[in-house]
Amino acid sequence: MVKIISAAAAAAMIKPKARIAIGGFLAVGAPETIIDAMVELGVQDLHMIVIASDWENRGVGKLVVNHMISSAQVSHLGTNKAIQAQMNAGEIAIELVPQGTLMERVRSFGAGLGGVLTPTGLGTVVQEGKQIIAIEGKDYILEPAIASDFALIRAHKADKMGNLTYRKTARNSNPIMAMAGKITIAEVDEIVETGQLDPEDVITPGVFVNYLVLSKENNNGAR
Amino acid sequence: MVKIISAAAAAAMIKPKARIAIGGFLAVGAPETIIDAMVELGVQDLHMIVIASDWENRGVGKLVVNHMISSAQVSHLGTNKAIQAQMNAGEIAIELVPQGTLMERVRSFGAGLGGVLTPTGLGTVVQEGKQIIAIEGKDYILEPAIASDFALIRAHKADKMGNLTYRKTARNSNPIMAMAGKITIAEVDEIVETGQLDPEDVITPGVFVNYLVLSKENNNGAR
Amino acid sequence: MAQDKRAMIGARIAKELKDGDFVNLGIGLPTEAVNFIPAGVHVVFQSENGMLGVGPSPETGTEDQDMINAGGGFITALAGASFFDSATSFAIIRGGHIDITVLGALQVDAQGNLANWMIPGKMVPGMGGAMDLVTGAKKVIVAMEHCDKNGNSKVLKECSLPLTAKGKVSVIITDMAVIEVSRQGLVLKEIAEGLTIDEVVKATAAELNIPEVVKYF
Amino acid sequence: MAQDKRAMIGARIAKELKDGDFVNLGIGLPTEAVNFIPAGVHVVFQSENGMLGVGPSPETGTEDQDMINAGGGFITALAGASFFDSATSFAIIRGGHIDITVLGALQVDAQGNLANWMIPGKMVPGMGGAMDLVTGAKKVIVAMEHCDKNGNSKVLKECSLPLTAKGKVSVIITDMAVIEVSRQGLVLKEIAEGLTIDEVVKATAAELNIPEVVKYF
Repeated sequence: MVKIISAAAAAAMIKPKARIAIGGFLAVGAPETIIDAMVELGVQDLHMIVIASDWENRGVGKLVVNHMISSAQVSHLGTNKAIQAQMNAGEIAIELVPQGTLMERVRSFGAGLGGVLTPTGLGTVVQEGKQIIAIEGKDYILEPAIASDFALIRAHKADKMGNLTYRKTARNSNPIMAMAGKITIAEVDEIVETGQLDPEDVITPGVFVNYLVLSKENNNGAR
Repeated sequence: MVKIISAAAAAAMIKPKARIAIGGFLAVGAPETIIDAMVELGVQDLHMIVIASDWENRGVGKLVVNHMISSAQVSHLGTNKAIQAQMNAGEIAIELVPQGTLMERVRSFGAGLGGVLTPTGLGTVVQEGKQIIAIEGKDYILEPAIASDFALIRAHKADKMGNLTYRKTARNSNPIMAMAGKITIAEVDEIVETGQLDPEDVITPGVFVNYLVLSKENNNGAR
Repeated sequence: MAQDKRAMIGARIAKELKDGDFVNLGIGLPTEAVNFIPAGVHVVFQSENGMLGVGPSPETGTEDQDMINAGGGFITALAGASFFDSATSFAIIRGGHIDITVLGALQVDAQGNLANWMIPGKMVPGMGGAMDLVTGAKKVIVAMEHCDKNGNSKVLKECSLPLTAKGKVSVIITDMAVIEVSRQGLVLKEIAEGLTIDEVVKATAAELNIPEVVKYF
Repeated sequence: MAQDKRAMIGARIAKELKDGDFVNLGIGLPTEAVNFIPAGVHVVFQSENGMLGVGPSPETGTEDQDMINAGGGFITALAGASFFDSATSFAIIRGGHIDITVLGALQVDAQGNLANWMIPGKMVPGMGGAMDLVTGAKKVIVAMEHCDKNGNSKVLKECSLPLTAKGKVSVIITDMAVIEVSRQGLVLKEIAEGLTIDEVVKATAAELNIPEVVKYF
């Protein structure tokens, strides 16, 4: 069952070399409160699994700017000059992963699968060094699951069983990352009593969630 | 965009040799109205992709009893003596697929993936004739996507864009089968105007749905 | 099996469940456990057709046709329940998010192998969700009668029927004994009140390691 | 690019969209199309971060921080919209459920190859969702300026930059021409009002097949 903890306590669990899957898309739906607590602690040498490296002052971009990330699996860097500079300087090792492939690889880990076979990236540098498997005459790239130690996600409401709902496009990668953490920590706007969420409305069942952190009020704009 | 059609019109699209993914679990959440229309027409030599062969007088069991199925990919036959008899008589070719593997193989087809790598079935007859792939020192069975021509599913409410919601455990395999039909036909309890479903509540987006069929009233017990 | 034996097995299964566990109980005998969970121990039951938070059976006349468990029986939902599709349900199972699954068996053996889905030439119900459950759950418990109808041991040196999964069973709970599957083979941990160790050993086709203390249950 | 050229390209893209299409427009130039969809043509726009039914930009002061498109711009939802997670969003894309995607490009070539995600040693924004879109959408349209800042053709015999996908582009829409990618190579279908075929051919590094009729757009 879930425990409700502070953002500082959440950040304190994360040690150097931890592999962290973090939800959000261009910082919308990012767990800003937990990220801020991580920046406060300044733990370095982290591996980050994210859709995008966000903005220098929002989302996971803050972890980059503070030199906390030594490697990342990510699909888009275009909005963050710091990560591109660190990559060019050899400070951060980047594996660029097509966004859909990234989601399936993360989901695979959460679902106990070893990986998936995708046509995305065929005939491009993405297929380099990977096994190509033909099925019914079509080629696919074997893309292995991406393991993570922690999933840090952002949801809207949680009940005390850890069941989660999301809000609009802030849902994005969060339900997928939530499945994949050996330890999943969800930052939420509101924690309600068990029984107050309609079982039909739950997007992430509490079985995937270990800890809840209450979000700083209005930390992500006008909610 | 979706068209609203009769069950008879839906059944008439399905020709011999069609591969049909049908939603439901032990007939709960099965598209009974469409199944009844299919029985009425009596098209034979169909390939069925289902979790279970249901009961002889409910769900896909009726297609079996009427000798309409020549092959099936299915995880459980235990509630339907007709299918076991037909299998033993060589009238129906059965591929038994573990339920979780079946769902991932169907989802793969709907998601444009060639297949998945699963540990389920290792060391059993399920792995026979299949490629075993080691990833990070662990073995997985390569399970290819299962293609289907039609998906026949059962939902609760639809709007006129084909967005769907489900009801309780009648959700089961329906959202997965819905993704996988080249043509997906959803039988629903109710069709509401576009805009009457909360975008947060939509489980199957209308992009997966081609046709809607209104369910016979109370055809599946007390609703 | 007589109801008192079923209850005894159910009570013993219940002792394996800890507060906060997510649990999947197989059809039949394993479900006896729900009646014996101590007050203060909160476990969440999954039904693999797509639900967490399964509650007790509904009273007659209040059944909802869209609320069934994996065995087709009517169920209710407790506060904190959630519904999801079958792919998500098996992501939960295969991904190691279920703490304990309890399943029936035709045969179990000294390597922790389980056979429970077919008897060639006789009956092929199919594996349903069993292969995924046994592969993915953190702890796999088998609950069954110690011997079949003809009095033959179902705890074997090696399963002769097609396997459900290889080497995944941790604990075997029967009407005669509680047996742990260890790397050194089977260990007799407990025997049923009224039996002797000798009687259990004689009724078991597989070799049993007998520790210094064997408790009654 | 001047706004009149952007509008011209947007209007031409819009002609490719049919009533009932599910459409994914890439960031930048392709989004110009939304202003030119004829009355009576209803298309559903996807945003790959997890939404179908994207509506126009909100009025200033009414922005919702949790409502953005794949470019980070604020959006609204139309009636019939739905939200879903990123894996489902790319299942829609990769699974062939999107009728048309329109993307910008650095280079396109005569084999329908597309390069739009990196310039080695210069800029590596990453492919984001582009590789999946180009692989999965039923029809891939490239919308771009015909030539780069230095006046060099972006329509090439063979792309020199790392590819986004191989052989997936069907139509190229630029400020100078509409070009179809066929098995026999590139076919010049339309040229911009005021240009000659010769001018377009000269501005194009790839060989163009010229059919008997080439229309203006």
